[in-house]
Amino acid sequence: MDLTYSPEDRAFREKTRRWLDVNVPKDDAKTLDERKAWHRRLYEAGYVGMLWPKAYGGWEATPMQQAIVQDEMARAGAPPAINGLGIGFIGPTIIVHGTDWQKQRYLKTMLTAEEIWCQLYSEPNAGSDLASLTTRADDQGDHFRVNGQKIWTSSGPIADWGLLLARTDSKAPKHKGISCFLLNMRQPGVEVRPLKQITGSSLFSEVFMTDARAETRDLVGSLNQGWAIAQTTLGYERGANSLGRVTRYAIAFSQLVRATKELRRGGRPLLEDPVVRAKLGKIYAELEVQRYAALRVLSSLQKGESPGPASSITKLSYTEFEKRYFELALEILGPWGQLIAARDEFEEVDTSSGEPGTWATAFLWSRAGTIYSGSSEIQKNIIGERVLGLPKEVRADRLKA
Amino acid sequence: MDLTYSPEDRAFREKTRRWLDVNVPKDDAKTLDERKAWHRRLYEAGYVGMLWPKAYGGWEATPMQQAIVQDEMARAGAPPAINGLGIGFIGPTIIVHGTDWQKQRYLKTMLTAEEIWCQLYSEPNAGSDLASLTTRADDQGDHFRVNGQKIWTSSGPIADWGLLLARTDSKAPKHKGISCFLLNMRQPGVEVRPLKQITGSSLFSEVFMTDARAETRDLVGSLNQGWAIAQTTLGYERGANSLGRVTRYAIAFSQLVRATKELRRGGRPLLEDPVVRAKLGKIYAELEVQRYAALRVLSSLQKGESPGPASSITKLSYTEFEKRYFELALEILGPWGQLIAARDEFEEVDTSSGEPGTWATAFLWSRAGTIYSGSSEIQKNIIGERVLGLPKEVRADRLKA
Amino acid sequence: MDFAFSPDQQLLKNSARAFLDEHMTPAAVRLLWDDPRGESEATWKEMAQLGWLGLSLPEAYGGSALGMVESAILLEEMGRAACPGPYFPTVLAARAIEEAGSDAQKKRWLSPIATGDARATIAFLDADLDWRPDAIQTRAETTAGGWALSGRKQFVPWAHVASVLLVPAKTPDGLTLFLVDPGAAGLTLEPAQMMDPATRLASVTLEGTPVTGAAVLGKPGQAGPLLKALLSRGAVGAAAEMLGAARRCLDMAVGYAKVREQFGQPIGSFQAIRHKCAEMLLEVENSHAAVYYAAWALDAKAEDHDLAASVAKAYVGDAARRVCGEAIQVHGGIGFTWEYDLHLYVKRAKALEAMYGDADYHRELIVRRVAA
Amino acid sequence: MDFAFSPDQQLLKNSARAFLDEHMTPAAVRLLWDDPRGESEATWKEMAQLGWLGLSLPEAYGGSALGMVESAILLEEMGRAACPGPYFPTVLAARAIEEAGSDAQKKRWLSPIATGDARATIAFLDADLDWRPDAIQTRAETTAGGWALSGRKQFVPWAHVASVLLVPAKTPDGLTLFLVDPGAAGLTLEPAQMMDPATRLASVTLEGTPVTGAAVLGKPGQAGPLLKALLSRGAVGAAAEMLGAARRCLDMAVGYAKVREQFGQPIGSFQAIRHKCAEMLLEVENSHAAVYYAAWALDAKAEDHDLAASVAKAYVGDAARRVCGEAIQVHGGIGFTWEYDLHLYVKRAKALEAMYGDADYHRELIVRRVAA
Repeated sequence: MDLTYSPEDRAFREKTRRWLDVNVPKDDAKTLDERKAWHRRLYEAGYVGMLWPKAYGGWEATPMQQAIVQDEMARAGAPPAINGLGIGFIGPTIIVHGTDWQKQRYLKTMLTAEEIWCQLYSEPNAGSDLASLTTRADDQGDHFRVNGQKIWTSSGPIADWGLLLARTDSKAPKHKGISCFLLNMRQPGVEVRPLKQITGSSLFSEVFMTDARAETRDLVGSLNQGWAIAQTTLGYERGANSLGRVTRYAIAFSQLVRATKELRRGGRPLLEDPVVRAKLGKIYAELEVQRYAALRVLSSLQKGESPGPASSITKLSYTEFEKRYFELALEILGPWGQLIAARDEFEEVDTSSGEPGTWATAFLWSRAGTIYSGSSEIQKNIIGERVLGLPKEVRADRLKA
Repeated sequence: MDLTYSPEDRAFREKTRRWLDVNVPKDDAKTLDERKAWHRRLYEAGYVGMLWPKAYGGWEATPMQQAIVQDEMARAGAPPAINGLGIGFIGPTIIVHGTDWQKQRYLKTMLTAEEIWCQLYSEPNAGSDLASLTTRADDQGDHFRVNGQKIWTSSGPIADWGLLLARTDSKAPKHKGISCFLLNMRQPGVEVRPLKQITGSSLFSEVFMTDARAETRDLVGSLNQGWAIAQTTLGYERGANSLGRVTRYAIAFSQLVRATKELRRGGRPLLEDPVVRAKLGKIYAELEVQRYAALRVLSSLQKGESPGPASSITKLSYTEFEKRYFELALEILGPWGQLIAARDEFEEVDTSSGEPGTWATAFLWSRAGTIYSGSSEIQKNIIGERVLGLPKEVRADRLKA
Repeated sequence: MDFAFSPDQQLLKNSARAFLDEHMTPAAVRLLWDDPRGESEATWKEMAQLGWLGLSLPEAYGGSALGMVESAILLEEMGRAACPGPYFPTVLAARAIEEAGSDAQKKRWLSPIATGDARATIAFLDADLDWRPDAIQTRAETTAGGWALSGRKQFVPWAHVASVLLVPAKTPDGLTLFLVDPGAAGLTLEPAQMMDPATRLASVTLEGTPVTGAAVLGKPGQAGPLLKALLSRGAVGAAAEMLGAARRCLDMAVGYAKVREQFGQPIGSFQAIRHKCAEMLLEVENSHAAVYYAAWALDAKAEDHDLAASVAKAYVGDAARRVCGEAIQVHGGIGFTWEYDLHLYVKRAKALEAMYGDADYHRELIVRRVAA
Repeated sequence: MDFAFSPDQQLLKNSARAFLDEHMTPAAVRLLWDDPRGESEATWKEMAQLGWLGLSLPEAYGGSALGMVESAILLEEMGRAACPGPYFPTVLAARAIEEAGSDAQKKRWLSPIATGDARATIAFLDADLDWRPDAIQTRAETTAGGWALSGRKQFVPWAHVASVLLVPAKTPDGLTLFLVDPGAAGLTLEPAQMMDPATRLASVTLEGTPVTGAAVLGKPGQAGPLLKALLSRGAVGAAAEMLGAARRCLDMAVGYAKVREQFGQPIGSFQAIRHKCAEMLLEVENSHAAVYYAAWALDAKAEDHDLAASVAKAYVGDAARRVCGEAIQVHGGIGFTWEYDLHLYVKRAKALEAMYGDADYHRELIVRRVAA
């Protein structure tokens, strides 16, 4: 084992840092146009689509380089690229499972953020049990007629296209009647309603489809093979943001330490209180372990190994850590940690999603991680079954099937 | 609500305390004869069989009085009565379900500890799933022939009689082919082997039955009704030891505080270390809550209410607390807490079972509570289903049944 | 010994539940969240008519002279409803006036409080994060007409609607409690916007704020023990509210786990969820024991009443945090939406964790008492 | 960057596993538990032949000059076997001699250690529970022939079999490290009987124990930084052993959960058990990352090597505790019996939690480094 960064990676990091120094917008990119412009600058610099094949407009960089970019962007407080789900997940799905026509039509505009993409998977009654989804796509010859409701859609209001899972055979067993489509979001049959979270902001939307139209040429893979597509692509590019995430945690930790120097109790800064120190030490130890674990995953990705179901361990690990982290932070900060609007004397902190906020919003946001993209319970099921090889659960839907 | 002890209870406590002052043996009762003699003194003073009907030799005292006795015995460091399972559980079972002959024959000698009783329930392959037990009792006309193995039997080596659950109908559904017997332990077909625990002592035994004999007159209740008997009597007299248990925890806490005064770090007693203080405060808060909860259960028992499945909350609560307690104690004491044999300069502490030992044995023993008498997992199942009314688990044995 | 509520207590609980179920629906709470003042004058007056505001005040001032157990019953129900408003700060301040006030002060404030015509609050927190009365740095200097107060109070509950502020300050005689008019000269309120919109706190800056000699509550220099007693009471009250909020979260989680189906069965039939719910119930039941033991101990002036108050605040703070957090997890995504009501109770409990001394503060108090 | 073991490292791991599987079976461990000396001379010699004792020593003294990563690999496997013996104390002491010793001292001790003819240990702990070198109270006073040592060392690992004790003591020049013959005058060993019978500790009382001037290791007054470095190394070694013990507990729990049936299905198919096992795996995998990052950082003299050592000890101590504890719970009653082997590993991990600074100690070190 050797955890030294290679000279190439160190040089790449230097180069990236210098580029960001010069290029990160002084004022946060706020409007959609500004965000698209920033995305395009990132793309042109080689920092978007890094793992994509050059044939499709990508850069064929290494996972380590990609992680370095995310890390440096977190350090620099750079706004993220705008089309994250598209670049990280939907594009690769099209590359692997799409037709030549689909690749021609969609990939380039996705990379350049000319078109924004969202994912249309979860439904009100199909969360953990995604395969029980009921949105229907009925074959009309030249197109499919789509009816149903999706939920937890990121970037809904700005999305031009969506990757849709819908039922195309209602008589087949639940995993076998689902197909995967590329759906035009800019059509009368598609309505997007922002969904407000307990943080007060709306990062997600509900999407209502009423006689919406999915073209036959926009079917991805074969009819009724959508579940397999959704399964194989989950996990693609996992680990890319691992270093950046830890860096964001570390930035928040510095802010926490600063706060414990400013706030006082018993005539001295909180930082001198051994009980506070014990909590800070616990947070930092866990934070560092997240970093080591991220390096471990990255080094395995570098060698072309696929983390497979072990990526459930990573996801479980950092999301549960994040909950403990911000709980402890709020414990340390007392009512100061519960301010939801800034006060002059007390610093703000970003949520782990990168959204600017306060400790209170970061705390509230930390509750989302163990729910989205497969809850902690689902991750533990996967780890138990697919990593540890424990026998399958006895489950009602399996008895029926 | 009024948590004042009644004048009668206060007077009873005073009287009990005075009696114990005079009567508690100076040297720990060690031999079986000494322990039986002590039990008999307790009985004659009215401190054993307190809730039993007078008709069967009991005292018809109140649950509060019984709890006061246990509490004062813990305070005085008095050895416990010897026939605990008999008095607390098996006797009451006989009183409720037994025949007149059984009551005549067994109850008095049980109260006086002339005969010691044990419980023959768990088996190597029937732990949490007790109803899957395979020990057989085959009807031979005037008696039943018993073959099988039991495990986790307390008082095995000194027991004269055992309350046995055995299968009497192997074709019936698993809960419906079990009967309950009183089994003579002093017969050639019964072999008791002490089972050493990770604490190094042997509070439990394995019991092997090879063509052992259970008389037909010793069948409790009707044939094949044993499961119902075992279920209805579980929980009888729960709460009796609640105050005594908390008092034992509190005595250990005083010893812990004393240790933190004697051991030093950074030039000062551990007790002055705020991190140690935070742990002590956490332990003591939980310990007090155990006391309040015990009073709550007792006050309900006083009114003749049955705790029913809510007693699972009590059991889960104190056993999980005990684990946290001794983990924190060992954390505070460092290597001193891991001494398994006394050293002059460092005080011993009893385990929660009352067995004399060290912090290390108390720590190890604390791991037993969440396993015996229905593991924490089983208690949570019971609470979920019978207290909260959550839907039943989907379970393999239910599908077969 | 009886740990159960008396018939009267049960009646109070039932009527509080009924009133709040009707008047403090989640929709009503949300309206107050968005309200600049944050409380409902109509509800306040109705609470007065129900006798809640005078619940523990002497009968001479229109009160019912009931105890902390009854207060805790009300507060638990208010927590269960995430009811916004200055109820608890007001009755706690009233307690201070009753304990230490002159006849004139009592007449001036207790009757209007009982009738719902006045609101009051205590400005405990002064140094950044230190609830110990000893830590108070705000000063009062004698002037020709009385005193001049200077300092900065943090996170004062509902100061913006209070008719009178109780402000402890250091004087040459020691810590002294003053009745201060929020409109007095040199006094500035700055509202803090908190995660829980039902929690209205403000910083209060005093720059030579003048008060008369009659504004001293009790004897100069004697405020320390009174503040400690009020903090114990505050701790139990906050614990009672957290208990109510946590039980509401538990009830919602259990209710949801019964009906929400995934993989062809209700999620409550999965051990991951049912065991979580069982652990939550355990914490809620233990919290119940802690809150009402402490409330009783205060009423009975039991030897361990301050200890019990600290135990309740420390235990229930931790327990409510876990219960509310797990309730979100049991609900999954829906529990993370603004539209669903769960966060009303989650945020209410979280806000109270930090008030009247957090768990760490009370654990230290516990150790001082039991390991001297 | 490569976090995986090199082929040589993997080979070392495999051969260690094979050797310990054969020679350090649970039955063999139990024999040593009951042995008054507590270790096997034959195994010790075999370890020497395998090159384990000289693993990180310079080649000049018969060593292989490998790093902490390789040591951690061996120690993890020893933890996995709950292998009793003075291996780690000896190589840690050898490290001290290598770092600070004179040529004569190195010749005297390093070669015999590499060949298995000598054992050594360091007496870190002096004041009751304080691992900081600054806390050492044992004194050394100059005498005609050299020095006289007085004080009491606590919980010294394997002192009863050591050929030489490394004893830090205060001198007028500052903290100084001495090589002390366990048979020296005025030196008394008192064995402590620990929960983990594979952990042999003793208190060492020094009453004017005479040593010559040649017994000073390094320069007088310079022992502080060396001891700190040794503690970092000790922390990583202990973390590696705990990792091994924890992984063994996890493996046993998972294995048991696959075959043990209750209610007609393997208990591993119940979420209560499978989720516990998943959490245990998470902690074990994170512990792996923590141990080997820290070991690598020591070898690479990375800027954060002391920090990483503290992170590893703090994190793995907590993780191993949870993993081992939950392994008992997964097993139920059988896991609580002496006959079943689980407690070998549970007790080994528990013993190491307290050594070379516990989690609290290392968390404080972390904060000193990152929040100065």
